[in-house]
Amino acid sequence: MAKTARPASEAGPRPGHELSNDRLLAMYRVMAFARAIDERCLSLQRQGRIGFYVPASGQEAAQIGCAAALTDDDWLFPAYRELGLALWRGVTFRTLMDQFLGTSADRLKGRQMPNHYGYRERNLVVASSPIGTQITHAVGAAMAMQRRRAPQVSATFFGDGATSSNDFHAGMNFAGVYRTPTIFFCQNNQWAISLPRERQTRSATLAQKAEAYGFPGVVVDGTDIHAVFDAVATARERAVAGEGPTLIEAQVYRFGPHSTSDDPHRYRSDADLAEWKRRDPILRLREELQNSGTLTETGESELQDAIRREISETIAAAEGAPPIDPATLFDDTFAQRTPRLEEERAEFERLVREGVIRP
Amino acid sequence: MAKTARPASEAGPRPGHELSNDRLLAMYRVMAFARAIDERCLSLQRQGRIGFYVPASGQEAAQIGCAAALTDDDWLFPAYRELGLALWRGVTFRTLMDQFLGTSADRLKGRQMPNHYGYRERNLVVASSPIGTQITHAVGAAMAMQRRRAPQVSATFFGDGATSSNDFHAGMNFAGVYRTPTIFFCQNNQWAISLPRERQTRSATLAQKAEAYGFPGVVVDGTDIHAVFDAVATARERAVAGEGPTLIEAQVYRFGPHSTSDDPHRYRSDADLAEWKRRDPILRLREELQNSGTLTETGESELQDAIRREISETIAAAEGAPPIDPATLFDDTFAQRTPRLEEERAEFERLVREGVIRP
Amino acid sequence: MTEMTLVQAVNRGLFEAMRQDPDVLVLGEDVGVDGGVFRATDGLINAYGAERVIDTPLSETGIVGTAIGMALYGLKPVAEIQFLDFIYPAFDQIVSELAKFRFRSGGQYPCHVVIRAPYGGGIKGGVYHSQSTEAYFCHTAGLKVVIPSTPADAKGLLLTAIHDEDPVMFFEPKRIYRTATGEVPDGDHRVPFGQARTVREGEHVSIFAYGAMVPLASEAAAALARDGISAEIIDLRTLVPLDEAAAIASVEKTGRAVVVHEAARFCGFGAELSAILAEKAFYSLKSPVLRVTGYDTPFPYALENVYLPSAARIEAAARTVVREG
Amino acid sequence: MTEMTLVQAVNRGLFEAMRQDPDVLVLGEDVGVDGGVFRATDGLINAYGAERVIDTPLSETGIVGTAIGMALYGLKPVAEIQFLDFIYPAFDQIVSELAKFRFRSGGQYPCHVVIRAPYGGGIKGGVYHSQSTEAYFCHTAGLKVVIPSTPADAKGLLLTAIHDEDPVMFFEPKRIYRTATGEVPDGDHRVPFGQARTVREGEHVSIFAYGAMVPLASEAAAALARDGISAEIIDLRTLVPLDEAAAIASVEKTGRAVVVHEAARFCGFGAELSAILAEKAFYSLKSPVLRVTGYDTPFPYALENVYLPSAARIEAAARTVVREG
Ligand SMILES: Cc1ncc(C[n+]2csc(CCOP(=O)(O)OP(=O)(O)O)c2C)c(N)n1
Ligand SMILES: Cc1ncc(C[n+]2csc(CCOP(=O)(O)OP(=O)(O)O)c2C)c(N)n1
Ligand SMILES: [Mg+2]
Ligand SMILES: [Mg+2]
Repeated sequence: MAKTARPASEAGPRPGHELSNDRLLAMYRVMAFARAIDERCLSLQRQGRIGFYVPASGQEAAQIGCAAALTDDDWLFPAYRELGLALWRGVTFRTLMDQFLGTSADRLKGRQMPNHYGYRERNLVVASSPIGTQITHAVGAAMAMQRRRAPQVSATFFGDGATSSNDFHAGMNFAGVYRTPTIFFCQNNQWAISLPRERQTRSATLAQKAEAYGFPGVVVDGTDIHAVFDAVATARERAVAGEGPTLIEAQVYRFGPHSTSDDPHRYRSDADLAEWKRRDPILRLREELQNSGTLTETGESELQDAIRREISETIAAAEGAPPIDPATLFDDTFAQRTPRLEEERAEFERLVREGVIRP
Repeated sequence: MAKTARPASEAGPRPGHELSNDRLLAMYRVMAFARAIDERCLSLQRQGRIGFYVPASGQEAAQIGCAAALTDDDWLFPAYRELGLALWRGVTFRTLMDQFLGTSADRLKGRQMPNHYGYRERNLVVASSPIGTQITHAVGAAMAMQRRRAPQVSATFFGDGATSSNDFHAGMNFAGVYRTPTIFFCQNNQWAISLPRERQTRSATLAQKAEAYGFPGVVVDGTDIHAVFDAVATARERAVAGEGPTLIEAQVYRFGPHSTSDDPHRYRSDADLAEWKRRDPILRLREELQNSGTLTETGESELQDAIRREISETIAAAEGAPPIDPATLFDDTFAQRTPRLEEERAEFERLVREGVIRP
Repeated sequence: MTEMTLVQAVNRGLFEAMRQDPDVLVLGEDVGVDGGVFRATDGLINAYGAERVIDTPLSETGIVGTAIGMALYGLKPVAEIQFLDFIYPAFDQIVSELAKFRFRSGGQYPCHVVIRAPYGGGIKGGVYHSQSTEAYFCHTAGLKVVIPSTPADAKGLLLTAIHDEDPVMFFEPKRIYRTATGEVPDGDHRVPFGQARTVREGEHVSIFAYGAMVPLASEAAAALARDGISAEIIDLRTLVPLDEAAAIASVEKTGRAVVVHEAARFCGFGAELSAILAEKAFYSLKSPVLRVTGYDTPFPYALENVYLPSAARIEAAARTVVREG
Repeated sequence: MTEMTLVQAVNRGLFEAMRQDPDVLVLGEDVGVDGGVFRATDGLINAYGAERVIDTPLSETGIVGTAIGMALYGLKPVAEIQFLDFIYPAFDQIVSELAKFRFRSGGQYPCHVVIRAPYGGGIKGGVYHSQSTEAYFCHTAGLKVVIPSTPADAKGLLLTAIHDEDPVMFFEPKRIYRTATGEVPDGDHRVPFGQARTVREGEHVSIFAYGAMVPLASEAAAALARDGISAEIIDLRTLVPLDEAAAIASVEKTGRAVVVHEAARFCGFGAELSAILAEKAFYSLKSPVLRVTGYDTPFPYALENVYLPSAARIEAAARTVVREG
């Protein structure tokens, strides 16, 4: 059945896709940073210091392996669980904390829940909550790249659940028809909240869904950063050569809850989790780096210390930012406030003056 | 690529799926009737006697071959181009003419454009215009059949264009997940208005799209009534045996315009049409029946005469039906009129009394 | 009678309906094993099995489309949409199919699907976990639209919805899922559609609300009472069919009206109620009809308390209409 | 100036925009080789090629979703939806994405897509080729909603839409595609948003209309004039942003208002306008605000003339408000 879904790197990476130890160490640093941010933010949420959080633990190799195989000019269309992408693209933790807190320092002006961010200058498009909607956007952007003859690709990120969405179907189909330079990067973390992968769809793999749209789909071990990098680099080469899109299914496991609103014990066993944790992508890469002598015990503990320090300092600084100016609510619905919005803004200001609203 | 899409009847029909000459003759009669209705209705529309028409010419073997392989208890979820199904299920031409005219005799109370009909006692669900929406309905009905342990199947009918719809994706996926007794019958007539099949999607066949949902898809020559019957009978057997859904792609050609609003000369060549007309399903079956001695020259001309007579008489009778009572507009939005609808009905009646509205 | 929260009352209503009629079934994302992300379907799968409590793939198109198919066949599906904000992939099925099946078939195909969805703000849900777009559905002929504000109504209206012959959109104010508590009749409790509930009688101003705005309106009324302003609070409960008679009668008595909802103001439900009053209670109105609503922006995260109507805003509007005429 | 029909004016507007700016492109079903089922895009593909005039697969989700992606990147896509009735597969993209991109990103991502769709009844299109659901879009913060009623406005508003910075829903009254004719300025003609057009000045009653209802309102005004009733006709042209000032000023002058649209009445656009008047022109109103609209049923086939507002119905309503106050 899964004809088109061949393992990406049975025989090691394709020529030119090997990762040097330095490169791997850089990737490892970002992965470790991502993991530490996740852990701290889950506890910030429990303490009520941020309102919500979506952890990405378990998916670091997939995200960072993928991001590293792209150029900074490539446009990324993420969902809400893509911490690794943001960090690899150079978004600082401070910028993210500002978003999580929704203060006046937030580039998104406090408009969205934590984890739903995006930064134009990083070519990281702002995420939304509805599942799958970013997929067609990525295809449209790729059509625009074709029109502009730009040597870029678009990459879109989504989960196993999102393969059931309308936009997956439409986006894959348009990409096939117009042979767009698009990478469909599906992180199959085995769960869509409580629904296990095998009840999301009857197909043996998610990658084989590409068959329906006339382009290749590949399965890759998403805990193996080499395999991910190789698959994405290959897909990117095809895309820029005008050979069209690729669907990549990176098989991973969501280590944490779906979000801080979720209790995974209601629907899944610890046994599965333990099984997958033995393939923790961070442990795998650390072991490799230690074996090659690239990372020493000291190096590792210095790294962890530095990360811990940076996180603590950043949180403290971000928490000091002043709250957002409430009158900004009336901006950005349109480029210019309409008369109606001017009137509502004036109404709001009058209510503040009268003491009715105490923002 | 098109692994799952094997020709349905390379080696003739499967055992038990052979069609007797009597059966074939009965099918031929309905096909000929359908073709004659199409031709007459196109001219009624040109004369302004009906408002609109959607011809099905070229698709008769697909529709009637399929309907004949199902039982009358099976539920059909058609689109707007399924004349053959209605006739095979015993809907009279009179009933259809009443719908085309939207008179007081119309079972649908003049609510819909011509060709958008359905009749509960025939298990032929009422069609709508939005492309693809009936597909998920068929799957839901099949889930209900499973729940009731009913030995029925649902069959849904749609075009090549509809494979791009949201409901195709959702319906196919749910059918795969719940292994519903559903037959997805795609009449690939090569065109979605002006868009040719090969620009609708990049997949080599439409049937191979079933791969994405983990169940079989088959391609069948939709001008060969034996092949269609065999494929559908096989799919039905699988469905009632609990083996789940099948996607059937019947390859046909739309001989006429998309509808009476369409001018196919703007987008397609007569050469293609001529090519396909050599495989006209009605000519193919007539030749076969003549070769086997089942249909004589006289038999054929008597049949055509009878059809012509019936059509003319029915049109005359139907055109005599009184117009619809305008106050019925306020019925069937809900089971009972709400106070708001009572008020609007009263408003309407007042306007009639005052001579403002002359319905 | 049992004391419970609003979400528990929804849960009890579902249990009761499934007990009453084997044709009732529940489907949606995470409604089975997980019991629903708000626990509204908690326990159902253990009681009634996976054939009647169906965890679906992530497709609202599929949820509503298949529910319609089930209903056409004769079952009584109750579909859950996880948040009202995520109903739009099913919008085509709802407005083109569900709402129009009976009409377009000349009455041959009733289509009694109930669609439940938590809606509204006040839970720090930001743009996509807070919206109130009931007006879209109210404007769609063929849909009934129901919004309870108390546990007893939640159960009673839900049971009426499930046994109704028409499609019903059943929107649950998630903000008060756990804060609204009250006595709920056991067993087959039903609250009829089309009858508003007078929460509090009053003389000087009528305040119309539904869902999570009802407790805020009551809070405002209490404050107004301290200054001798007597506000009548009407909980509309069913927006379609609407109890226009109750609305008009109230304004005929008080002469003043304030309409409250969380949704954006422009073309919101409040516009309809205001228009009804401007047409049918015109000669009773002593002052302009005011609307206290969300603003005409998307729903914000950090500033949700600025966006949402508050008791103070309702109170201020009531004072204005009383002062003006 | 050239005399042409409304649909020709749309076509001329598209030609002009594509000539002006290589970033403008058109996409939709049958818009290329076929020139659009109403011929609105006729000839564009010959002039500008298949890369800028894109025939798409049958997926409104895909059309709008990819148009958004193009716009984010910097192009100016003009998407055609073949009939407004078929926009719902794209509704999630429109309300969740298109309308909210700028807001949710804190202004980082403008999203200037124009969505064109023929709308309305009067062509014997039945349930699914006749609907007017502009209210859904008007209620969605972040969308501009534009409806021309003359050829000159069709071209002028379309060019403004294509060069606007915000998403614009551009609804074309297909019933008058070929019957509305008039002089249209050549070249870069633009009509600003947010300015209603006074079709006819009057003293006794204000009639508000848009799209295909404008000629009917004018017909009604002519009949009223014969009886000495002077009606002012306001063509709203852009529903969002709405020229409230013009509406209020007119009613301050006439003291009476009739609002006309084809859409169902309940929670239709007329409710908003009526509510605005009930709030902001309250003291000027001499009689109730009446709405002349489609009924609260799905759109019918055989009975479309019963369903649709007629000049006679508008006239009757105007006489009522004049008689009453
Ligand atoms: C259209 C829509 N329906 C429902 C939801 C609620 N929801 C949020 S995340 C989620 C599961 C997503 O699963 P998957 O695509 O596998 O991504 P993951 O969260 O596992 O990364 C659901 C159902 C939503 N956000 N959007
Ligand atoms: C959702 C939707 N979009 C657009 C249309 C307009 N339309 C009517 S038929 C059609 C083409 C359908 O093609 P196909 O599915 O191949 O069926 P066929 O007409 O060829 O039988 C289109 C685009 C529609 N009815 N519904
Ligand atoms: Mg997942
Ligand atoms: Mg076709």
